[in-house]
Amino acid sequence: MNKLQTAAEAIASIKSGMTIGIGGWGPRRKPMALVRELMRSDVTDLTVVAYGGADVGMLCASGKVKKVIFAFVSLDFMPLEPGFRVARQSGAIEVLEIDEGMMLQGLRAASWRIPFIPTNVGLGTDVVARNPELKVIDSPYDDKEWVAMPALNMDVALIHATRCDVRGVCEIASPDVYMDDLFARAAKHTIVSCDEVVPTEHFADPAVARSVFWERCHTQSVVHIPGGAHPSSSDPLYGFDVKHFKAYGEAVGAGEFDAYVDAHVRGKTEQDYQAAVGGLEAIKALPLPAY
Amino acid sequence: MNKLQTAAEAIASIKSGMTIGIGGWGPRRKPMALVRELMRSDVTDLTVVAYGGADVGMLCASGKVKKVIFAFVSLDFMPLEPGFRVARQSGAIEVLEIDEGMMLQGLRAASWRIPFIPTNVGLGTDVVARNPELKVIDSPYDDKEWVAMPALNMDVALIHATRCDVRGVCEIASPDVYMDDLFARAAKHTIVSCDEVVPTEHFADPAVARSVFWERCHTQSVVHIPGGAHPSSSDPLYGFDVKHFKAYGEAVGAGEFDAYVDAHVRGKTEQDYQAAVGGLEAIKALPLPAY
Amino acid sequence: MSEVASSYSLAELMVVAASRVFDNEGEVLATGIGLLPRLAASLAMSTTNPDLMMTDSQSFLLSKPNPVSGMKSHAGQANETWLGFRAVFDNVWSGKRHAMVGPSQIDRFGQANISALGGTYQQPKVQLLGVRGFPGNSISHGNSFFVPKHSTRVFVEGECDVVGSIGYNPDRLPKGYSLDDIDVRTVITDLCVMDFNGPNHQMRIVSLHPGVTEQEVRDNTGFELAVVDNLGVTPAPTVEQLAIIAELDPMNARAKQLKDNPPGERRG
Amino acid sequence: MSEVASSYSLAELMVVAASRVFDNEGEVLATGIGLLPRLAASLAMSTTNPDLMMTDSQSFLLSKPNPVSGMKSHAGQANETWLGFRAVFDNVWSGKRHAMVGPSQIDRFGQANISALGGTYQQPKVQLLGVRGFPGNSISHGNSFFVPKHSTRVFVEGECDVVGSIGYNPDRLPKGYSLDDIDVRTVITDLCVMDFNGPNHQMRIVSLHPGVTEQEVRDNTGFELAVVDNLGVTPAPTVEQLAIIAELDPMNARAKQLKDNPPGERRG
Repeated sequence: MNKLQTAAEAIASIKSGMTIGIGGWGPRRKPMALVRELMRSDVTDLTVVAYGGADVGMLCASGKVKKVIFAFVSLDFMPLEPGFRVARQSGAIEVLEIDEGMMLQGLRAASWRIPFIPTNVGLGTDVVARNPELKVIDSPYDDKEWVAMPALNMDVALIHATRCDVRGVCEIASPDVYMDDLFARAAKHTIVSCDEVVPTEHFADPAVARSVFWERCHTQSVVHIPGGAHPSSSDPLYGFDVKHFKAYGEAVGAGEFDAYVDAHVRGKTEQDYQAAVGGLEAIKALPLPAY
Repeated sequence: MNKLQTAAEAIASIKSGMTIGIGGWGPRRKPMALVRELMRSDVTDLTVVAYGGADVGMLCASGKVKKVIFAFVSLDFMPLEPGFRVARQSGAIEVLEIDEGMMLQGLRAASWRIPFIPTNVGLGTDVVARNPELKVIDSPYDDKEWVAMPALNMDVALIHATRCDVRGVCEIASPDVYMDDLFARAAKHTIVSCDEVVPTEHFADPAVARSVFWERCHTQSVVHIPGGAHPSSSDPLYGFDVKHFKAYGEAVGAGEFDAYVDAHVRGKTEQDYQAAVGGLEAIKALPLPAY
Repeated sequence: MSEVASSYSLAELMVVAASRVFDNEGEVLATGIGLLPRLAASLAMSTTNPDLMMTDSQSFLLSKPNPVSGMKSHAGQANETWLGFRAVFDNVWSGKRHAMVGPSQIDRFGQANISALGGTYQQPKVQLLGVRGFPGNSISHGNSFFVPKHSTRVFVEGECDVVGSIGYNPDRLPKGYSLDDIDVRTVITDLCVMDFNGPNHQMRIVSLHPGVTEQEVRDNTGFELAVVDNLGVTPAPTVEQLAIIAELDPMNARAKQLKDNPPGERRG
Repeated sequence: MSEVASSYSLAELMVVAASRVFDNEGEVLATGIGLLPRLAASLAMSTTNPDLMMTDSQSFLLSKPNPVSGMKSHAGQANETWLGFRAVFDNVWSGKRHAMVGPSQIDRFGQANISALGGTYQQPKVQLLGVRGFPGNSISHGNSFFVPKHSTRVFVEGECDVVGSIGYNPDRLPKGYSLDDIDVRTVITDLCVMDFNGPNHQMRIVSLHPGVTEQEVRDNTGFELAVVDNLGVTPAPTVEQLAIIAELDPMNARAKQLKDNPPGERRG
């Protein structure tokens, strides 16, 4: 089965009102080219589940989002994500704000097709107090109360991988897969963008096969976009683009997100985008951050 | 902190009536030298949690076991584990018989300090019907019933690793860690036998550090026993000993387990044991199975 | 289409019949427990359904099935994805799997047993393996059965001594489930092919192996069976299928799986 | 014991005071969020508690802490165990961790906020990060706070605008819990060291930094504080501690963390 598609073909599977999950973490390994394609579409009213960065911020700022399920939206070196911040402060979006680990359990529950996983995380905090959709239950085995963290089921997941074959085998060569495998398993339909398309034989090396974290049956669409995580990172191939994130932040801060979109997204191809940010070679030259 | 101990020192932490978990799977990477040390002790009334092989069989046959929590006890190429079979057929042991995946969730629940994980596994089968200690609950999010698979909390876990440092950093070089990390996390006290003790610098290579599946804080005791998994395998160092397993099976079948124990365990050191099975070089020469 | 083989063993007939359960499965993990079921899954992946997924019976999914005999080492195999034992359960619970297993007992509900026989639950007469993954498989994904010796010992009159997998038993149906949520597929035996598409999910004869009579099947089954309209004969392997089977089993281990390796055509 | 340093910055005093929270922790993951807390954890691991565990802020536990400044690459660091973000939660829930974080608000119950300020929950005046891992950290393991600017904006009069971490608030105590199950440890600010060991877990001044008065602390705190018996001065760093700090922070990034990098001794 050949699952190779263009970004536009792949994103056409996303309909208004759907729940979408986005892999990566903050400014790291986000499927930003897919996000840009989604910004170009006429889809609205999305519920977005993510360890959020500019993916969430830009979708919010573009008016695509009805609700965000999040523990944070942050670019780390820029702690406050500009697009998300503006959307929240305008009261434009609903939220389900949960702990990072609760999100992990919600993804696991969805991937295992179970309704919830009990946790004490959230008890005593506004996570439970402000979100009546999170139920608190008794356990048949003790006398405590537990939050029943619900499955974060989703219609579509967007993920950026290092390398894929056309059948949907996906290698995450980065030191951390984050929760991407769980997004892939939790979604009915998973779209993976990747920096490189490789022949199946690439995975025969056991060390490479160990960096494949979900079976190909959980990947429905493969989109080949070298540099497609930009401005986020795709470790080990390139780091995130601090300058670009800052420019995006300044645009939003000045009320000029629309100008950013006009310059980078609206009516532009991914090639236009990459040309505007210095070209693929410039992206590949972005250094990996060291902490 | 130097956690290096002899097998006898390590096993002294196990008391009668405790619940112990044993890592590995069937005939693979079982901490058999630690099991032999436990057979030499005067400990009784153990509850044993394992993906069982000869570890469970020999402890049952030695009268150490009150209850077995299991999905199977098998040596794969010898589907029926002899010691366990005799114990079950004599009615000598209590059981909690669960699905392999339920055991996984029970280990996860224990490692996460939560009371249970819901699952539909076991519904409609004798796993639920014959084990009233497994509670069936309602979900606050749907109208189905769910088995609340309880946490498999344990006092002590026994694990066999490929390589450790004296601080308890443990490398599993085998292609599968099985559930060993979960046993280590689920137990209050974890004893790890290993084929090799290495300096901490051994783990600096990221590829090696990725084969370390739990933090050293979850390892309390490190026991250096080259060949210590015999007669089970320690992939990639050596395969399991088909001939030895068969001889053990024949001894049990002939009602002569006591003779096996006299020849290999009782009053014997691990050096005696290894000499009796052909020496460490013979163990290291056991081929890895290919399927 | 390749031409029908003129001569083939019963084991080969059963493998080909068993391989058909995977034809229209799409991209699922095909797990055959035992040499013949594994050969069946391998045949399907090599012919009718290249989208199938299979493991090395250890830790990796393979893009090309390993031979079922003559393997000296796993080095050089066509790994494609790490799938250690814990990851298999992620797959099971996703439903993207079809397992073919060989239970010791199967009852009229399609419930199965590999746990223990006779005696009491506390003290069985014969301890077998334990329930293993049967409960999870049976409630999560499609399951087929492979029975090398069709007899009333396997197809028992009452319920299984230990019910390890959920079937079409209304008395055991969990709250919130209907019988249609259960997915027991096909049964391949040395006599016939059956499924559970009779009235009210009754077990049903779908085809008889060459030379086998309906009565012979009934005599060796502990409960009533439905029969498909226009009951036919299980299709013989093609020359091409036999060639691929021989490639997948170069040491002819399949010849040792059934007692005396009977021919596929038992007539005359 | 090394001799006391004659000159040191306030940042260095705070780092040394903060490092003490890890002294008797045994083998736990020490997580300092922000440069000075991370430096504090690194100092403890390099001196009083070599059993501590620390990460590279990415994917690995290290057997030796990385420098907090001047890192050009993670190549060659002293990895010891993979600890990707998901594995951190395994650690958190095991309780084998002590985190030191810098909340935007802390209230008299030790509840903390990094989520949002002002307005309503639906429309906050200032959106911050979100609760991140605060709920899980606070109910799972010991937590300390690091506050670079002690003020009534941080130590708020009422409850936090968004309560992100559980504290000693009887009205929010979950069923089956007692206040003693909560473990908020030490608060390090630019004025003093505090804990929650006052009557009924009241926040309590433990030591004042050199030149700081008790009244100054009270004036900058939105609620009543208890005071330890025999209130003393926060111990100054030793020469050895300063040397190790300098080694762990070769680019002197610590000098840029507090406005104008004030000296540790504010007397005179």
